[in-house]
Amino acid sequence: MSADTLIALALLVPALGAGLIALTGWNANVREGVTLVSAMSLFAVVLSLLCRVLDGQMPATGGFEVVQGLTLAFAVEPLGMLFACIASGLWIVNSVYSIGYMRGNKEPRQTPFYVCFAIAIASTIGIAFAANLFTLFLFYEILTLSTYPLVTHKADDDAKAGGRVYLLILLGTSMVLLLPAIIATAVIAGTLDFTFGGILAGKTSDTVIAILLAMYVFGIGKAALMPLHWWLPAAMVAPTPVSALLHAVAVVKAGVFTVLKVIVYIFGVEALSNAGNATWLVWVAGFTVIVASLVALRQDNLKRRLAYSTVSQLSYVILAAAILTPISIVGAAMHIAAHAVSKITLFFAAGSIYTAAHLTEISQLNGIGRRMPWTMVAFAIGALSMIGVPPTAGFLGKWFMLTGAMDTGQWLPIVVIIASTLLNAGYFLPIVVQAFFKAPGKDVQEHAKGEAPFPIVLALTATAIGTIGLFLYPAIPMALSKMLAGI
Amino acid sequence: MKLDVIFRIAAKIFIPFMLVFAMYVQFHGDFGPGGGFQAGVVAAAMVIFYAIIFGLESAQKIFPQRVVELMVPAGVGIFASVGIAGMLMGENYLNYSPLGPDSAHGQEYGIILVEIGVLVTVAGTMVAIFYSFMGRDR
Amino acid sequence: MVLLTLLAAVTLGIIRMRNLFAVVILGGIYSFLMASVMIVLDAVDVAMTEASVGAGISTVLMLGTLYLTHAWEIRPVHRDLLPMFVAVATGAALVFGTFALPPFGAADTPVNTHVAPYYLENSIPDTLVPNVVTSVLASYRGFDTLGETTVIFTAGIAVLMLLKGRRELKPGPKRRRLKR
Amino acid sequence: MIAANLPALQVVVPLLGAVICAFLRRGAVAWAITLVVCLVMPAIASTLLAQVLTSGPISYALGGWRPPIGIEYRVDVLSAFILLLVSVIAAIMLPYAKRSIEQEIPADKHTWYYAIFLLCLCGLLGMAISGDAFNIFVFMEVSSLATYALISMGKDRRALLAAYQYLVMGTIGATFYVIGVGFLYSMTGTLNLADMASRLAGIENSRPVLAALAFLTVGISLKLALFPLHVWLPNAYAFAPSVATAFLAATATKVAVYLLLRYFFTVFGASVIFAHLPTTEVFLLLSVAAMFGASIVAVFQENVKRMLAYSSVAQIGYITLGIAIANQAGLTGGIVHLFNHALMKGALFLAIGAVVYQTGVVKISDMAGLGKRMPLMMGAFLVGGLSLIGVPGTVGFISKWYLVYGALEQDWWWLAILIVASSLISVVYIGRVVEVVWFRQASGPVKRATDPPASMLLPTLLLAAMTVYFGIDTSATAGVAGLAADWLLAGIR
Amino acid sequence: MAVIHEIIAHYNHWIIIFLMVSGLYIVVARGNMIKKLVGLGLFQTSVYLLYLSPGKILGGTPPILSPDYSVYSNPLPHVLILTAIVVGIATIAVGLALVVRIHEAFGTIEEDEIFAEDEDE
Repeated sequence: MSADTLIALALLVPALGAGLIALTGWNANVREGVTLVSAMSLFAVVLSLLCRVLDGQMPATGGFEVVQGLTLAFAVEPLGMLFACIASGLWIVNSVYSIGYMRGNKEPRQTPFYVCFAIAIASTIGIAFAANLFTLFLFYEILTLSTYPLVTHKADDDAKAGGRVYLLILLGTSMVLLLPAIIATAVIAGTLDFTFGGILAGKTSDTVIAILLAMYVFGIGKAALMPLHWWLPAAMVAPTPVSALLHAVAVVKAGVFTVLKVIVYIFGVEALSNAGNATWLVWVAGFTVIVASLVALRQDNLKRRLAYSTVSQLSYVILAAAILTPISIVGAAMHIAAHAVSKITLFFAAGSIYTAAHLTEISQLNGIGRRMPWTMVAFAIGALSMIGVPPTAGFLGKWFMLTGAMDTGQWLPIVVIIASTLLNAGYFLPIVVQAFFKAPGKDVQEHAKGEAPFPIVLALTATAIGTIGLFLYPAIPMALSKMLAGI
Repeated sequence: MKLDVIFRIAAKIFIPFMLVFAMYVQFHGDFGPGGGFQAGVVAAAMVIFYAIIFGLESAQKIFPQRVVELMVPAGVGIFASVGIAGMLMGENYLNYSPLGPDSAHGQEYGIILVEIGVLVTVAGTMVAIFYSFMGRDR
Repeated sequence: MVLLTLLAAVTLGIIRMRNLFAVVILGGIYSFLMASVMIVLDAVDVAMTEASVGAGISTVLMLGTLYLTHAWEIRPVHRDLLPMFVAVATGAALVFGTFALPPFGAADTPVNTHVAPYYLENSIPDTLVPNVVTSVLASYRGFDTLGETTVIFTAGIAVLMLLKGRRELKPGPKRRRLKR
Repeated sequence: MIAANLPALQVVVPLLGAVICAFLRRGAVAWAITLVVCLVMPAIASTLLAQVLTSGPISYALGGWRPPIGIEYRVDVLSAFILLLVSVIAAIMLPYAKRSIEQEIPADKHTWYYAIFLLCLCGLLGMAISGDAFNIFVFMEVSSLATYALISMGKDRRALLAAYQYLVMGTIGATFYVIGVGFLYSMTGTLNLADMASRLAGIENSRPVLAALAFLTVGISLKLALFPLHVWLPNAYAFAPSVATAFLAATATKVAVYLLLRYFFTVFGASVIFAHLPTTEVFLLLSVAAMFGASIVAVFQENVKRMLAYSSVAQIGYITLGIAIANQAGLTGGIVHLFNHALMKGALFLAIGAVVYQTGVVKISDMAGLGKRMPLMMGAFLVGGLSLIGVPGTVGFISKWYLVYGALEQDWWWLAILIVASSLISVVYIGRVVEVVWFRQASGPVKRATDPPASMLLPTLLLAAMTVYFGIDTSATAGVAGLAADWLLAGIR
Repeated sequence: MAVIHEIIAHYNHWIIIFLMVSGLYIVVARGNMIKKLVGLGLFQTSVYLLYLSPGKILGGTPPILSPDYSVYSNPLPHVLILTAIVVGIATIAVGLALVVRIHEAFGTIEEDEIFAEDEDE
């Protein structure tokens, strides 16, 4: 099959899936069957693209010009490939999980849920394969809008409130900062295509570059850089599979992915590091990492703690990118992958606890490890990966970041990474400890009857294994990341 | 509305004159002041005069509502179709030249026809408006 | 000039009066004066129309309306600055513009030298109509007249649509009368 | 022979249609006639546009009297674009009109209503195609009177009030226009716009001409509801019958904008307008004020039609902003937004009209649960709303792209930010409706509501579809708009 | 002195402008709908003079051609104003019809009262 058709398929499969799901809504089994099938076929398509990319090709489609200098085009480059693999792979797992979760909690309005989910995946693929900023922006907005119904799934007042914050911050930042930044880029550079080494390099003054960089990193609200992070905790009202989608599969990943892409392909690592006006970004990212961790430390609601940990983990990626050395870029890319698998494991675990025992607060979890061994073991693995302990995926990303920072002798990132690692340990390990080594509290004794439904356990086991597997066999993501960094 | 005899007599004498005057204004418009519009107003004034003195009903017996209502579009119809006629004869819209033996006469006839159109619409509209105001119960 | 002064006086009267009958009658008088001014300006057709329409039809309609509504205007209770501002601003703009216009009555102004002469010279040969106003109205600018007739048509239909048939709207609820 | 007279036919056909309708008695027949006319219009308009694009502007001498002696019809890229816009919208609205008029207008007045509708169309087209200052005034009055009538037939008694207020303000506007034309006439002695432009050369800055400019601008701005001269608009749109609202919102103000462009760029010449006068500053100020002021007011509206009306005022702000930016991109944005806004507002108002038709509900709070009951109509509404917000993939984004691009080309960063920021407010008021419509349980009349019959469904969906389609493939819209912009800017030396 | 001379010279302009402005003033300032329409009428009518006066040629005669005259006033403004008058009366008629309906619907033709009423609603 030609590259065009493959890319087109990658976009169409989930889109068509959404349509079919909507049509088959009358029968739950058929509907979820369709979901799984489309998820798997998408993964297949992505894999076949992956082979080509690993062969060093760069599959791309012809563009369709919307307006003068504004084309709708797709091209598969390493980072996008990595992102697509993560998204499509996790979609399968997440679908399995959702089936268990949605049925287990007898959620209403399941059909719209699956439809929007599929659309969100489609737009994620669109983001991953976008060949220029406009295409990326288009799918970025579609992603925001298609996840809004998911966030407000419960449709009660909290959900609506959360949804408002979600929509206003994401749309707001993207409209007020990102869009002008894009248009300004078009005005200055005359093009919007992602080209290695950047398109703004040498086109304008350093101050303008600095302004643009700020508009980009803050305009991409999905990256949840402080102070624009609070849509993420607000979105915690959503059901757990959605949280997984937001935190691991699509949304926040799309954010950091975009930041990474902008830095690599619009500004150009070289240009930025020479101009040297990205240092403030290191500070902001570092600040976010530390503060978010501190906040996480003080959350008793499990999902909220996870949310803040996400905020800090995302800023790792931006931090790594801001170090502006090829090796740290590799670290950033690796961390996207690592964080995806481990964070989804954690959320699956949290959701599993909620489904099986209806417990949401950490203080209630004493001794739950005995009742739900699979879940908590998986949780432990995810936690370790978050902290960055081998043999888990989290270690790789941090390692490359550190080496990158060492090479350039930037002390700040080093301090930040070490400090935050301690903090991570500080807010994850206690949960594991109390889950396994404390006597079951009364909540657990009353509610926790046993493991969650099978699909849930299956899903979180898979991701937990993935977390370790990624550490043991990092070949493919490494290859992609290195291509990205150009080493 | 009851008014005494003198008025009625006066009206009976006046109204024909108004009609004549209207016609004069209409067709003398080419040579002296006046034209379709003014004529239409005078004609309408005649009807209004009649209606005020002899009452709305009797006025509507002579100039029925429906007829008046049809006059309103009729005039515009005449005007517009005169234009179409010119167009059908291969000239631009509203060019009357082909309507007559030579261009100048064509123009003259065209003007007369058009003025009639104006007369019809104006008279009709004015009377119709007056009727609707009068017909409105307080 | 005298006429113009009279006009001004009448206008003042209209502004001051609050008996609407008087206002309407003054309006009629105004139109008659205006018509005579127009005769002075050689605009006989216009004068004729203004007399028949302004003094005739519109007065009748106004009276008819008064007959259907009531004839006293309450004292305006609010907004005095805005109208003054609007009026003054407009007046200023007019003064600004008007006073630089070509002198009154001159024959060599663009108005009297550019298009008009053509009509005066060619009305007879083109259309055999000595009354140039008529020929311009019906032929040279015939389309304007078609449009004008259409306006009448539109107004006729509009009024018919508004006033024909029974009233379907009942008067509003008890409302608080403002002091007269 | 037909081909040669297309410009005249463009205006005369609806006129004759109105005459026929006025003769008729059965509403259905009148509707059929109107439908035929409205289907012919786009054909003529598109042919004209094609001719203009291939062989340059068309000049048509009415009555065969060469301009400036006679009246000239002049079709250039811009006017052809406007003609097409108006006639297409009318054609789309008409199938929809039948049922909603049957419901909202007493049966014995249908024929007249259609006649008035055609007259309004005739007036708008006449304004757009005429090349003669006074002729434009006459047709402006035709369309205005028709508009007053269209509005006054609303069910709510406040429709009468709205019509009256519009009549007063509209007439003031028209009279201002006449004054302006009067000044120009007494300085140039001609009424033909092209001739006027050439004879104005050298006296652009004389006092009467400047006064004329002032009066024309104010007069036309009244018609196009430029903030703060918009006070007539919200009530008029809120209480008029649904079809009238949709049609006027989509077309009437647009033609007025066209007039403004016409006078600014082709009669006075951009150099006069923008070089010596504070036009740019004034229009920037008013446009931004409209974008924010009106949008914020819209947020607090309970009546959804009113809300959309205020958002129209804000959107007009975008259009005039394009005029103020006055470079290729900005002007293109303004002109293309004429079309785009017509599409989205048409869709929005038609969707609401359907809601009114099915449930009689106009309050946002009463619309709870409609999302389930009338999925298609609310879908169309959503698309329109997203386009108002300017989400990429809808026409709204295209307009905004050009406007911001133009602003940045002028190095007006602040303006770029303002443009995008103002669109956030529309997120708020559209979001309000969305939340009520989808996240609340249906109650009252909404419970039994369903999507309307096809004759109302299809036009709405068509507009919604166009809103998306022309957001992706802009070769037609933005292409022509770009040409028009080039042609207008050719005046700047 | 010069000022006075100026004023005298432009006497008719002053009057015309006064007429227009006062008409406009009535429209904007007054709450009574009929009065507003009267004002509208004044406003429009006074504009006619703005057109007619430039067309007047001193010593000219009405533009009805005949052998015994040579100088005629400009016919074009007359035509325009004829049209304008017609448009004016049409507008007034529609306005009055609206006023009648408003009076039936609201029981008053005073804007102030109607607005006061709408606030109650």
